[in-house]
Amino acid sequence: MEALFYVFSFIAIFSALMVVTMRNPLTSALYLVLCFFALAGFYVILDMQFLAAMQILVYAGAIMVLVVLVIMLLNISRIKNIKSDLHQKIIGVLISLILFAEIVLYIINGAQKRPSGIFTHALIKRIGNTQVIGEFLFTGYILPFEIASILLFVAIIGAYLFAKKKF
Amino acid sequence: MDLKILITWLIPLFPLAGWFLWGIFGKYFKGLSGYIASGFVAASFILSVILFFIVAYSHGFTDTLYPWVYAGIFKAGVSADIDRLSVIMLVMVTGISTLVHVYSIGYMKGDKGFSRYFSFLNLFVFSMIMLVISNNLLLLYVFWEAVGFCSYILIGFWYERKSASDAGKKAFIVNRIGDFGFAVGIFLLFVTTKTLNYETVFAAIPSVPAYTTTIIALLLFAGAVGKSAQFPLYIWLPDAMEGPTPVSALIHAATMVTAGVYMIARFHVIFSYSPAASEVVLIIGTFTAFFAAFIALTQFDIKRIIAYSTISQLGYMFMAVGIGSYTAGIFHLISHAVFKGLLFLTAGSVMHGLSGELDLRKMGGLYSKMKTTAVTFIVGGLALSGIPPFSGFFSKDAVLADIYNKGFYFAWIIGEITALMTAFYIFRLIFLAFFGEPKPDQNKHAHESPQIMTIPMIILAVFAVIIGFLGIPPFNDSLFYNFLHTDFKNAYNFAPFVNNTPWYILSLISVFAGLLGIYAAYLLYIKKAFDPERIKSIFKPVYVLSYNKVYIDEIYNFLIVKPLLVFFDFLWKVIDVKVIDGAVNGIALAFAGFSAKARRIQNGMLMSYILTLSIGAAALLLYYFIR
Amino acid sequence: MDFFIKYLLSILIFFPVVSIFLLLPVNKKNEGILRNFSTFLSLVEFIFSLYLFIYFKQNTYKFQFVEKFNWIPSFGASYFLGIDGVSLFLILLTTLLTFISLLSSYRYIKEHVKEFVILMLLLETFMIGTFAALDVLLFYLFWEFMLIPMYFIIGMWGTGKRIYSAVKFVLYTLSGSLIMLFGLIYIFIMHYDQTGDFTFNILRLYNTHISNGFQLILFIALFLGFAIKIPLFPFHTWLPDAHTEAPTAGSVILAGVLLKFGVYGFFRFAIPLLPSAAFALSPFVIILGVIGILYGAFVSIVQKDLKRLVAFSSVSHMGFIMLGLFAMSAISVDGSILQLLNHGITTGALFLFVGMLYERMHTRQIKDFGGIAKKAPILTTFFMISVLASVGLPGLNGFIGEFLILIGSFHSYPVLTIIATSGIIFAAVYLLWMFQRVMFQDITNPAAESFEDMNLREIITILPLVALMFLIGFYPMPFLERIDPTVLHFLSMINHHHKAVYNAIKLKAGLSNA
Amino acid sequence: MDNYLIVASMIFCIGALGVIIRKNLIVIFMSLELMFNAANLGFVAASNRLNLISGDIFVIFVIVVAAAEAAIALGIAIAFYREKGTVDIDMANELKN
Repeated sequence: MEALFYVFSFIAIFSALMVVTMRNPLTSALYLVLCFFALAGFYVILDMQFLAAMQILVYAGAIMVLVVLVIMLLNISRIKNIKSDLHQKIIGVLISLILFAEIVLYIINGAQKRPSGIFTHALIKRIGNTQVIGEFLFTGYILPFEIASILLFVAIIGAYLFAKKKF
Repeated sequence: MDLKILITWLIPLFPLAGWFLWGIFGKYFKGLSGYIASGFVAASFILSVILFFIVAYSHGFTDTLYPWVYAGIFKAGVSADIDRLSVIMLVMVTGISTLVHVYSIGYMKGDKGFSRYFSFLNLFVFSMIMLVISNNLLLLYVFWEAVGFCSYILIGFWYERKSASDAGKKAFIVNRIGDFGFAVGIFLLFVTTKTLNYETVFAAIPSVPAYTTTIIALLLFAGAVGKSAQFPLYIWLPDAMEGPTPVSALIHAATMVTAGVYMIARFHVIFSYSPAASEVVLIIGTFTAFFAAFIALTQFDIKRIIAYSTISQLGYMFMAVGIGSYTAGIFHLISHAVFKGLLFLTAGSVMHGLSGELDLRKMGGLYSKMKTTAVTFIVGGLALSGIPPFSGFFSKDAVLADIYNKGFYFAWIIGEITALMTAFYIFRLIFLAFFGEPKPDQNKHAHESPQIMTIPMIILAVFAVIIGFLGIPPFNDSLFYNFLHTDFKNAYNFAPFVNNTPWYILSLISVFAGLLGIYAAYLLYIKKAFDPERIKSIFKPVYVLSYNKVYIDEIYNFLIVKPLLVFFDFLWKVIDVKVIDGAVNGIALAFAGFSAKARRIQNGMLMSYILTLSIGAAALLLYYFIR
Repeated sequence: MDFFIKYLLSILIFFPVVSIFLLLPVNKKNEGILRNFSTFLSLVEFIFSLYLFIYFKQNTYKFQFVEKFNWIPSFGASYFLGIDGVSLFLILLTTLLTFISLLSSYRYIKEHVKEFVILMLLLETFMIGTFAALDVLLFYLFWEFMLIPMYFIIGMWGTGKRIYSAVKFVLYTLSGSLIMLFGLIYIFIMHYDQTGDFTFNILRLYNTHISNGFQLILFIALFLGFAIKIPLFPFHTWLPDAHTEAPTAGSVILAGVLLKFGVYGFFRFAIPLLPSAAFALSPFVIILGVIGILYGAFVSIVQKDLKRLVAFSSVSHMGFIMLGLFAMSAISVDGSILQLLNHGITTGALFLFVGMLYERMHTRQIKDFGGIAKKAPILTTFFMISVLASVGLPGLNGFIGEFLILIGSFHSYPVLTIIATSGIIFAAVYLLWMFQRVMFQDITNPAAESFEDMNLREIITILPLVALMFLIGFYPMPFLERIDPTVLHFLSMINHHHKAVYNAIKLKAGLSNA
Repeated sequence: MDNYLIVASMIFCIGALGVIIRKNLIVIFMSLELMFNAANLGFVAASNRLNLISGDIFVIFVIVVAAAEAAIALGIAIAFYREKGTVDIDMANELKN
């Protein structure tokens, strides 16, 4: 398990870096897909197979296809020529490093919290993670769930309106 | 309602009605308005005479028409106080007004403001009547200012002329300066006595501390100085001659300007309980009498000469009331009203004949052209010079004799010198205008005025002769004295008689002074014994000083008006716009500047927003971390 | 009829709103109908308000025409209306001036007539509401609402730098009133803490006991709100701008009614709520007032713009009113309240005349006028009466108010009163000088040759104001006898409160001799 | 568990870096997705550690929001491209007056 974790971390971080640094957005998109797969791997390690499946289906399957489609739709040669400023790069790296350092320091210094829930690995394994999530989703979180559906609906209309030729 | 009360309120009602009628419907009446207005005032005059006899044979009374201002403990009604003093004033005011109204019909004929003129003249008569009969200080103050307003509007009657409207404005503002003192005096009086009613005020005055009384009296006198054109606020009166001449006769000679004297006589209790204030009245009166006569010596504008003469004669009246001889002051007031009104009307007649000419240097030999005018003018001049048996002799000598016998010798000497100068300047005017060679260019079309103007002049001339006999036997035993003296019984006798020089000795001196003045004028201007130009050059500095009216207007202008205007401009352009508004706008600008800076952050570049966002996140985490 | 009288105040407040709904269906282009109909409706409103005068019981200080309904119980706010002798006349003034300003703008307002009349009627609602409200929250609501129509009236129909002026006016007064709101709410909370009575009812708030130190702070908070509205001397700079750029009707309402709210606020709120502070600070307020009197007069003298001159003269007149109010003697407060009306009448009339001159000559510069008297005798006559009323000529309204103020203040503040009295000299200087340059002398501007005299509509506009000038000048008793009981009650109330606080302090310090 | 969080934070910071330094609208969008996913990873790891299930539920909602966001953002990108002819974010300066 440990080894798998490090493998996935390496893939995830590497592909994330590639997403950010590649000039061609299409390449970035493909690395992003790779990154999503790595994350899905993490979820599997963490006993959340359902989430892993969702990750791949929704992200890698739906969203990334959409992105790639859009990139194709646009004129790729002109998009490639968009350059970043040097000072912005320096500031960006600096800020990110500071942010990272802070978060890490925060994580390390943060007090360890005792497990408070009842859903241990064993329990989840026994019931099955899909069922657990499903039960919660359709009982306690029914209202957010419904709202999420409205959100999606709104997003569809919004996307349609934006993509229309004339407002 | 009692008959006498009805009469009392009818007297002011007539002119008030006249004001409304001519003011609103003037254009429907056309020339008729003059006759009806005169009729109204004549009705007032007749009622005044009736009231005079009622009071003379019974006693005075007070009556309240309606409560006017009641607020807290402050109470003032529209109420009248009829006593001998007020009926005498009433008869004088309405009488002269009637004559001036009649005269004006001729004088103002054809003027496009004919009915406007009579409207305001009626308003003036109304205000003056109310001023005379009011029985509290608030009402007095109201009509005190109201007559000032009428004076303002009538001086500026020919408003197209800048000089006329300037003069009107000047009169109003200078009067206001005096009224400022008057108002403060009323405040102080109210605060000390808690009332403004004459009777209660007078009852309270003896128990008021002397210095308070003095302050009150001086403040009230400030009002009189403004209204009665005494030094240093006399400057408006000469300019007021821009108005129509009958207005000068009525307002600026006979009635309004004497309101100050009347006021002091009315408040004799206050003034007599404050010898210091009375002394100030005497000093101002004496100085003004001399000063104005001095200026009058060298002027060439006939109306201005008479105006300065009025100031000078008012000085005499203030001398009289300043030494506590209230009856003498009022007597001189009445006789002066008659002969000075006469002089103005005749001067107006001269102007009328010469189509508005006022300059003495362009006149001469008018006697042959306008005999009535000349004769009546000479009667007025003799009365002014104090030659017996004309009225001025009796009244002025009553004043001067009292001054001498009460021991104010210096004032008496000044008074006699002034009498000499008075005789000189008025006869200089007479000789230059009516005698000597006619000036060819001007006198061609000189003509006598119509009868409607000459008849009032003749009536006034007759009165100028006979009214003096009320002062027989001269001095403190005359008819007039005995009639009026009862009103002043409450006065405190602060200046007792110290001499008992008989009247004829003092009168002889005055008459001599008057004759000397006339003779000097005769020598200079008829006999031409001396060349006036030579005398001019001998006394050059004095002459220049007198000719330029001692530069008082210029001094005021330079010392007060100009600096104040500069200061006000500074106040507006620097203090208001820059400092105060600047502070307000400065605060606003500070906010605007801050938000302009703040807006730089919002430069519309999404990248910088994101950058800021991340910096914020980093900082937030850092904060949690170091906390 | 009973119903009408009982709910008269509400009817007065909401009648203009109803009028707006009556006006809404009228087509925008039918300007004639809009103008006539709105003027007619405001006249009806004025006639309604006369019933207040008729049914007002004059020998009592108690609030009359009281209406009280729950409004927001959770805030302790109620719809609580009522008038006393002071607000009676202010409401009458409001309805009269609204009618007059609608009548006066037939010629001035050429565009957006519908919007204009609607805003004016809306403004009327808010103004009457402010005067009638006896609930602090209701009062504040109306108070702030007033700014909105006024902002648009200045901003839309003004001249020159109208947007600047409108924004300045709104921001200035708004910032003041926010501080004031803070003070009022603080008093409300203190009252709740003390009595447990959760109410915005001003009559009950009067009973709040506030320590002297707090009173000072709260008084300054309220002072800022009201003093800016008046405007008192250093806070006056919005006024000339707003007045100068506003259309005639706006100026009339601004000078005639809006400025009154500051004084009314002091009378109704600041002084009775915080009597000790009012007593302690009255010398300072009076000094500011007296500075305002002279300062306004001085600055008026050198003004070149007619409207600006009248605006600065307002500063001067409002100084008199503050002097009288804070001298706190029965005579002077009577005078102050009367002078409030006088100022509304007189300055309103002056602005109307300036508007008429502007309509004819399209300039407000004094130097462009001259010799108008020859062409327009009627206008000259009425203008002169108004000018003289403003000068304070006896026999007209301004004199009675000023005289009462000065004679009442003299006892407590002799020196300041004397200084204030000298203001009457300068009033004569600036107004008469202006009048001379505008109306008298010879015609210099060729445009004046075709100057038309007042027409019938304008005469009707002016006539009520001139009639009131004479009425108050010659017979002020109908006004004074209604104001007087209210003022006496006001004074006894603040003296009582002041003494109560004072005694409490003495008691604490062990100085009580009882 | 810390390791997961550190990896998550690392991905998050890389995403942030991408958002800051890149000017291509599409890449920025993808970087945002990276940040979303980093957060998801954090949720799942924490939920796993604390024996809770709410974190996992949240991930589902985040995915939903991400999907909605993707639809809108790409719509904006297309509209923007149509307007400006590019997807350079520096061209999006209409907010500047």
